[in-house]
Amino acid sequence: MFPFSFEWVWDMGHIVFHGGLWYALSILGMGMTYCIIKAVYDTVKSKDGGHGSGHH
Amino acid sequence: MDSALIPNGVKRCSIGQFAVWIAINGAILLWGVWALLLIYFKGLNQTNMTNAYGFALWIWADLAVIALGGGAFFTGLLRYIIGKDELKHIINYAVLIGFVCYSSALLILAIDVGQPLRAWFIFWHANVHSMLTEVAFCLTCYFGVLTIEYIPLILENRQLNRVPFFHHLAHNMHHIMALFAATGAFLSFFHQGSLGGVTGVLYGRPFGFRTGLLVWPWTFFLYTWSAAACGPCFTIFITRITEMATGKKLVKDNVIDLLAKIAGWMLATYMVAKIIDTWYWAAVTAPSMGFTLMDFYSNNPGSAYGIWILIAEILVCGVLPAVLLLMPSLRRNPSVLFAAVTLAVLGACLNRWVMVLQMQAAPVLSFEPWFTYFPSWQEVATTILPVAYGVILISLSYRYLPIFPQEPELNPIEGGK
Amino acid sequence: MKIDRRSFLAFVIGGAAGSTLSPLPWKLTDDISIWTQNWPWTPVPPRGERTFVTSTCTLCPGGCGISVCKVDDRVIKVEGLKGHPVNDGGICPLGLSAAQLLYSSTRVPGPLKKVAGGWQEVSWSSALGDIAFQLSELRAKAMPESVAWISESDRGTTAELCKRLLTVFGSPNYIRTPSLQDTLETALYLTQGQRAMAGFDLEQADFVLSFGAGLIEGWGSPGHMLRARSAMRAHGGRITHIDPRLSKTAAKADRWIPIQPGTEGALALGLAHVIIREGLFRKEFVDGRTAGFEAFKQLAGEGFAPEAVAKLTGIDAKTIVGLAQSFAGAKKPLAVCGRGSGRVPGGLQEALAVHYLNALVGSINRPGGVIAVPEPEYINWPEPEMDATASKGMQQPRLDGAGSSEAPLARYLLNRLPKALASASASPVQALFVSGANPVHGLAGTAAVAQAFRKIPLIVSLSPFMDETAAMAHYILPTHTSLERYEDVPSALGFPRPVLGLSKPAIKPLLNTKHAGDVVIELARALRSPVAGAFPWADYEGCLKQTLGGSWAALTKAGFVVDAKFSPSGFETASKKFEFKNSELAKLPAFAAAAAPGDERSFPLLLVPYDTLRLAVGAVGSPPFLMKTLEETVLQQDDVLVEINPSTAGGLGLVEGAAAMLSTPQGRARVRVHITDGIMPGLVAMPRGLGHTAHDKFLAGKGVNINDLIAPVEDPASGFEAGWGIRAKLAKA
Amino acid sequence: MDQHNGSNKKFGMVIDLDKCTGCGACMVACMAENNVPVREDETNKMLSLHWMRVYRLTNGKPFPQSEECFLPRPCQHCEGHHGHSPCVSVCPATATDYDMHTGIVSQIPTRCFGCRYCMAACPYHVRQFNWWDPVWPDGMERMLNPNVSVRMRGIVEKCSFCYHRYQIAKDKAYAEGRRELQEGEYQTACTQACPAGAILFGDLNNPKHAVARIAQPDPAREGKSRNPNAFRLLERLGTNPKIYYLSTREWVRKAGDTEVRKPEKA
Amino acid sequence: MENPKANITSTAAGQHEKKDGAGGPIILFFILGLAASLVVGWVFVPETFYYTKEQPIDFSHAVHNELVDNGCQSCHFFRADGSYSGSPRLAQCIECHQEANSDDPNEIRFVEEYVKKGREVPWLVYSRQPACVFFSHAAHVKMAAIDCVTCHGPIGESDSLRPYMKMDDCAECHAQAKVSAGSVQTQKDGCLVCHH
Repeated sequence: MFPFSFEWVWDMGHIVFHGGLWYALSILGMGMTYCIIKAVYDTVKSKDGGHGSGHH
Repeated sequence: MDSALIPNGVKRCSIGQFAVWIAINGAILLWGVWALLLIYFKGLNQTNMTNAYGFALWIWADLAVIALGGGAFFTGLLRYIIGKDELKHIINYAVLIGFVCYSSALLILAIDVGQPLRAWFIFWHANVHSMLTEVAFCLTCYFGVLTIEYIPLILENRQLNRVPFFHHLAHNMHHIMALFAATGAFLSFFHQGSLGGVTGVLYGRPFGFRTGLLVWPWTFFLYTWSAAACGPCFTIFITRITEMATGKKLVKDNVIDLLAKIAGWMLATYMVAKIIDTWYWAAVTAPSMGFTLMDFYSNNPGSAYGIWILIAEILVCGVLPAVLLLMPSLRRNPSVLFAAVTLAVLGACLNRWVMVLQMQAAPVLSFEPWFTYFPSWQEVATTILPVAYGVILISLSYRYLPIFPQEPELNPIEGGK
Repeated sequence: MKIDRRSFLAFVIGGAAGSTLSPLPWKLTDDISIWTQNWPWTPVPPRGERTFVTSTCTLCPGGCGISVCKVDDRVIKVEGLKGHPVNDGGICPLGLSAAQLLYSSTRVPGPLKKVAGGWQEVSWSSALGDIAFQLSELRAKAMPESVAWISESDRGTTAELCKRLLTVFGSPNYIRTPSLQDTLETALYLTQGQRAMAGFDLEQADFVLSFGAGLIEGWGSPGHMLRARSAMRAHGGRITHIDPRLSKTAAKADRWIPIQPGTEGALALGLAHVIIREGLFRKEFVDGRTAGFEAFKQLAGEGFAPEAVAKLTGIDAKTIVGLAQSFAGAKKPLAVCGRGSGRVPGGLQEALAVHYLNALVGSINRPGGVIAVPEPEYINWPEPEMDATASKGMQQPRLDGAGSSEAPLARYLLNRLPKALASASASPVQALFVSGANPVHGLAGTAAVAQAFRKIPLIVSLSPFMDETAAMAHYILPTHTSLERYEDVPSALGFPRPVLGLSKPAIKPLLNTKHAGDVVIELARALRSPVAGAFPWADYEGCLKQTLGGSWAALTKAGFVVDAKFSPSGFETASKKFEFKNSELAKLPAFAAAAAPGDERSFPLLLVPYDTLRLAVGAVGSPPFLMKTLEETVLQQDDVLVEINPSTAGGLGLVEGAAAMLSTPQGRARVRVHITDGIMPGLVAMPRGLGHTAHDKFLAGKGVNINDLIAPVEDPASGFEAGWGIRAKLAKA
Repeated sequence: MDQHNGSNKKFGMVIDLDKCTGCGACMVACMAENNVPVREDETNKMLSLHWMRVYRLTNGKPFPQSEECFLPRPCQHCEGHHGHSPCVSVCPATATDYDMHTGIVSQIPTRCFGCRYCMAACPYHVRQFNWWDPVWPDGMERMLNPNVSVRMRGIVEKCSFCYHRYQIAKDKAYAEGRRELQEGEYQTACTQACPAGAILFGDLNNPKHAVARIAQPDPAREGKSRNPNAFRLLERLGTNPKIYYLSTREWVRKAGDTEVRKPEKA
Repeated sequence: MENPKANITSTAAGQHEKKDGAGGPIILFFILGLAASLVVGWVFVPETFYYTKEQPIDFSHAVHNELVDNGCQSCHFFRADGSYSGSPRLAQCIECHQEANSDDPNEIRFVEEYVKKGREVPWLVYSRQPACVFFSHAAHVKMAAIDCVTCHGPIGESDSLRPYMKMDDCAECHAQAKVSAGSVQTQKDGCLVCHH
C-alpha cells in the first residue's frame, strides 16, 4: 500500500527525480505561502491605515 | 447587466450575444461530456483504439496541446528571466492559453487511462525511470504553476479586486512572479522533454527510438525546443484569432513582432536540430536496427503514412515558417505572419502525430501489416471538448479580466469613461 | 453574530482542512482503488482442492488420453494424458475445450418435447413413455423396420446397445455417419479379407506420401497424428503432400505438390505405373505375399503412363516419375489418402489405388506401414431373443441400400437416406433416433437433408446440445457430455495398435441428462417384452462394467489398456495373400475420377472444402475457445473468407477482404475473399464447420455452412459419399 | 539472508517451427489455464485477448512456390540489457517488472491502471488491453482457474509463463523438502498441451535443460543462439528475448529478423 | 501595474470590511467546519461505512483445539501436492459432527443447517487473500519454518481474531528477510512472488 513497501529504492534515480520534484514544489509552496501571508499582512495593515487616515 | 464585472476602459458585446456564444460552445462541451461519461462508465471500448494502437487521438491531442501550451513557459521565461519587457503585454494571454492547454491535457489523460480511479498510482507507486512518470509529475506541477500565474489575473477582475486581501494577494504574486516563472520553466523543460522521451526510449519501436544523452533520447531535447518554438507561434495564432473574432487590435505590433522573431529563431534552430536528428536516425540508428527509412513509410498510394508526411513536417511546416518568421519584411505582413504561425502550429501537431500514431502503425515484425485506426465519435467528442472549454474560458476571461493591457489604449472608447 | 457568505466560506475551508486531516479522503481514495481491483462483476473463481481425473476423450474417434483438472467439484481444464500411447500428453484444441462444452449454454437442460413449434420441458418417464408408445404402435403395425438410428460411431457398448435395441425391435437401420473409415475398411476388406480398422504407422515411416490427407488437420486421431509427425521427422522422415491447396499439412510437409482436385486416384495409379515399369516394387512382398499382381500391372499399365497422368493431374510427368522413385526408394514409405480430416469417405477406387501403392512397396502390416487393427472383442453379449416381428423386420432391406446388390460393399450409406426419404410418398422412416451426430448440418446438400427429415413423423435427438438436428427433432433426450459419462473407446482412429480406452465421468451430471446407453435400456424397458428382455442390465454403468470384465480395474486406473503382444495377423483372403484382384474387386466398375457437379460454363470455378483443427465438425459445434483461435483470414466478424488465388481474384476484380457472392448449383452465399498464393488458380476453398444456425452466439450465424453449397456425389463403386467439391461462381457483392 | 533458491534461473522456451503445425492447441490451453475471456466476435485480432497467438507467415512467393509457417508467439520475456526489457522500464506505476531470479517479466493487473505505455513499447504486440469487462458465457465461469486472477476491464495483461504453475510446483517441492525443481516439474500450459511437442520450456541457464542445450545462448552476445537454425524475434532491436525459435527454412529465420520487410498488402 | 484605480477599490473594500465587523466569527466558523469534518472523518464515516459481520456459526478454536490430537494440523493441513487446505470443508467436520456431540446450540444449529442439508458453511475468513494473491503456506511454514501464530496470532487458544493483513505487513517481513530480491525495478521482491 505504501510506496516504501516495495517500489521505493534509495538510488540515484529516485534522488534526482524526487530531489528535483520536491525542490520545485517547495519553491512553489514557499512562494505561495509568502504571498498569502504577505497579503494578509498587507490587508490588515491597509485596514489600520484606513482607520488612521480617516480617509472616506 | 454584467457591466460591473467588465474591466474599466474596454467595451464588450451585449450579454445576450455573449450568452448565445457561450451556449453554442456549451453545447459542444456537453456533447464531449456525454462522450466522456460513456467512456467512464462503459470503458475504453468506446474508442477505436486497439492493441496495436494503444495510444491514439487522445495522446496525440495531449502531446499537441502541451507543445502548443509551451508558449506560456517560454514567454514567461523571456519576460521574467531574460527580461524581454515588451512581452508583458502578451504574457497574460500566453498564460491563459497555457492554462487552457494544460488543463485540457490533464483532462484528456484522465480519460485516457483504463482505470481512472486508480490513476493516482502513477504518483503513489511511481516508477521514476518511466518517462510517463516524469510527464505526470511535471505536468501536474507545471499546471500548478500556471494556476498560480492565472490566479492574479482572476483577482484583477474589477469586483474581486475590491476585496483587499485579493488585491494584495494578486499584487504579491505579481511581485514574485519571476520565481514562479523560473520554476515553471524548469518543470516545463523536463516534462516537454519527457514527452519526447516517451517515444524516444522505446527501443522496441525503431520509428520512435532515438539515441541520446545519458538517459535522455534526442527527442527529449527536440520536444522542449519545438515547444519553445511553436508554443509562441500558437500564442500569436490564438491572439490573431481573438483579434479577428473581437474585431479589435489587442496587442501592439511590436510585441507580436518580437515574439514572432524569437519564435522564428527558435523554429529555425529547431529545424536544424530536427533535420540532423532525422538524418542520423535514418542513416545510423534505424539501419543499426535493421530498418531503412522507407520501411517506416507506407508505400500504399494515398496512405496516411506515406513519405509525404515527413516532407510536410520538415519542409512545409518547419523550414518554410522559420524562413517566413525570420525575414522581417515577411513577418511584418500580417497575412504572412498568420500563415507562418499556422504552419508552425501544424508542424508541431504533425510531429506529435507522427511520433505517436505512425510509430504504432508501422509494423516492426516483418509478418505484421500496417495498422490502421480511425477515431470513434466518442474520441472526437472528448478531444473537441477541451477546445470548447478553452473557447469558453478564454471568452469569459477576455470579457471579465484585464487580459490585454494594451486594449484600452488601442481601442479607446468614444466619450471614454 | 451574523451568518453571511464569509462565515460560510470559512466553514467550508475549515471543513476542507478537517477532512484532509481525517482519514476520510485518503481511505476513500484507497478504498475506491481497491474496489476497482475487486469489481463485484469480475468473477472470482473459488479456491479448493486440485485433483485430476484420468479419462479418454470422446469428442472425436481419436481416442486420446486426457487428464481432467478439477478444483473441488468444478472442471477447470482438460489436459492431455502423459504416457498415453496415442497422444502422450499432447492434445488437440477441441479436446482442450471440452470443459466449455460441459458448461455450454447451449446444453439441453432436460428432456424436451416439441409442442406447437416450441419446446416443452417434460419428465424423462413421460418422454420415454411417449416415445415407447409410438414405437410400440409401429411394431403393432408390423413396420418395425421404419425405425432408424443415426450415430457417429458403430463401435463400443453404447453403439452396440443401440444396435441391439433396433435388432430386437426389428429394424436393420442403424446408420453410421459417413467418414473415410467407410472406404478404408472396405479397401482392407477387399484386399486383405479383414474387417478391421486401418491403422497408419506414421511414426515409423520414413517417407509419407499424402494424397490430400489432412494429417495434421484432424485426419485420424489428431492427438496421435501431430505427435507422430514430429516423431517421424525426428528420425529423418519426410512428408510429401499432394493437395490443390497449401493446407496446413501441405505447409508443414517437406514437399507440396499441387494437383487438380479429384485426380488423386489417377496419380496413385500413375505412380504405381512408374514403380512397376521401373521395377521399383518390393519383390519379396509382391511376389511372396500378393495375388493378382499381373492384373494390377495391366490396370496401371494401361492409360496411367506419367504423360497421361500429367495431363489429368496437372503435375508434370517428370515430377511423377521422380515422386514414384523417391517413394519406392524409401526404406519405409507410406501412402495415405482421404481428403482433409476424412469427413467424406471418398471414392473406393481412389482408396484402393493408394492402398495398392502401399502394397507395391510392401508397406502392409509392417512397422511404418498400413496396419489392419482388428476390432477388439470384449463385447460378448448373448444373442438377443427376437420375436417374429423383429425377425421379419430385420429381414427387410436397409433403407439406405447398404449391402444391397446396388451397393454390396457398403455397411452404411447415410448419404442415400435423404433421397430415399424424398422419393417415397410416405416416409419409410417413421421414427428416427439421432445420437452423437448432427446430419442436418454435416451432410452435403443440407437443404435436401432438412427437407427429407421434415417428412419423418418422429425424430428423437439424443444430443446434449441444441444443434441443428436437435432443433428439428420432436423430442430431445439430452445425454451427458463427454466429461460426465462412462464410455468405452474401442480404438483410436488410425492408430496402428489396438488401444482400449475408458472415458470416465470427471464430474456428476450437471443437468437432467442421461447416458445414451441408459436411454436405450430404459426405452427398451418401456417397450416391454420381448424388447426389454434383451437388456438384462440395471443401467449402462453396470452393463459396461460387466462387459469390460477384467479390464475394468486397469481401465479406471490408467484410462487405457494396450495389447502389448499385438502383431498384425496375416491376410484373410481366400488366397491368404494380399489380393490386387479377386472376384469382388472384379465387380467394381473401371476406375474413373469423380467430376465435380455443375456446369463448367456457368460455374467456372471449383469450390472445395477444407478442414482445420480450429473448427469442430460433426456432433459437437466449435466451442468459444476454438472460435477465438480462428485466423483473421478465415472469419471476419460474421463473414467467412474463402481462399482464392491472386489470378482468380484479379480476373474478378476482387481485393483482399472484399465481399463476394459465391454461387453453386446448390445455392449461394455471401462471403469475403482472402487472396493467397497458397491455392491453385480457379479454386475457391472454404472451411468446414461454420454456418451454424443452432448452438450459442459464439458460433451461430458465423460464416457459411459449406454443406449448404455442395451436393452429394455418390461413388459408383461403393455408393459412398465421394464429393470433393462443386463447380462455383464468384462475383463481387 | 536472501532466501532465494540457489542459482538464478532464466526460464525460456524453444519453439520448433518445423514441428509446429499451427493447430492452435497452445492458444486454447493458454486461454483455459489463464482465464482469458472470450467474446462473441474475436475476429479483430488487435482487439482480442490472446497471451499466445499463432501467426501465419508466408514466404511471399507466387503459387506454387508459396510456403507457410506457423509461429506461436507468447510473451518474449525480453531481458533487454540487464533486465531493462522494452516494457518494464516504461511502466509508470511499477506494475510490470523483470525478475532476475527467473527471468520472467511480470504484469500485475491490480497495480496496472491502464495507461498502455507498455503496449506501445512492445514490438511483439504481446501486451493486450482489457477493452471490455471479462465476461464468461452463462455457466462457463465455473471453469475458471483459481490460481490465476481474473483481470478487470481497463488494464493490460500478458503471458506470465504460467508463473502460477511455478508456484504450484515449488509448493510441491517444498512439501517434499526440496528447494530445487526438476526439469519438467514447471511447464507452461502451452508446452504441456502442444500435441506436436514443438514447445520446450525450461531454464536457459541450466545446461542440463533441453532448452539450454538446443538454444545454446551465448552470454557474450546477449543470449544470441549458437545454433544455426535458431533465432529470436527482432533480435537486432536488443530486446534480448527468451523465446528461441528453430527453423530449417531460411526465409522463416529471416522473417523473424527486422531486415526483411514483407511487401505491403494492398 | 499599480494604478490609482486599485487604490480606490482597496479603500472601498476597506470601508466594506468595517461594516462587517472583526474576524472573530470567521475563525469560529473555520473551527466549526474543521471540527465537524474531523468528527465525520474519524468517527461517523467509519461507523456507518464499515461494519462487522457475524460468522454463520459461532466457532470456538479454543474448544476444538483441546479436543483434537494433532493441534492445528488436525483440521488445517497440507495436501499431498503441497497446497494448503485452509478452512475445513463440511466433509471434514462431518467426521466428528455427524450428529451433535453436545447440547451447544451452535453445534446443534450447525448440524441442522449444514450437516443434515449437506451445505458448506460460508465461513468468513479473515486471512483470506484476494484473488490476485498467491500465498504459499508451504514456503512459509515448511521452508521458512514460521509458526502459525506469527501471522494468525494465538487463534487456536482464543476466539479473538487478528485483523487481516495488508500488503505492507507482508512487505515488511519480506524486505527484512530479503526473500527474493530479484526485481530489476526495486531490487526487492518481484510482484510475482505473491501476485498473479
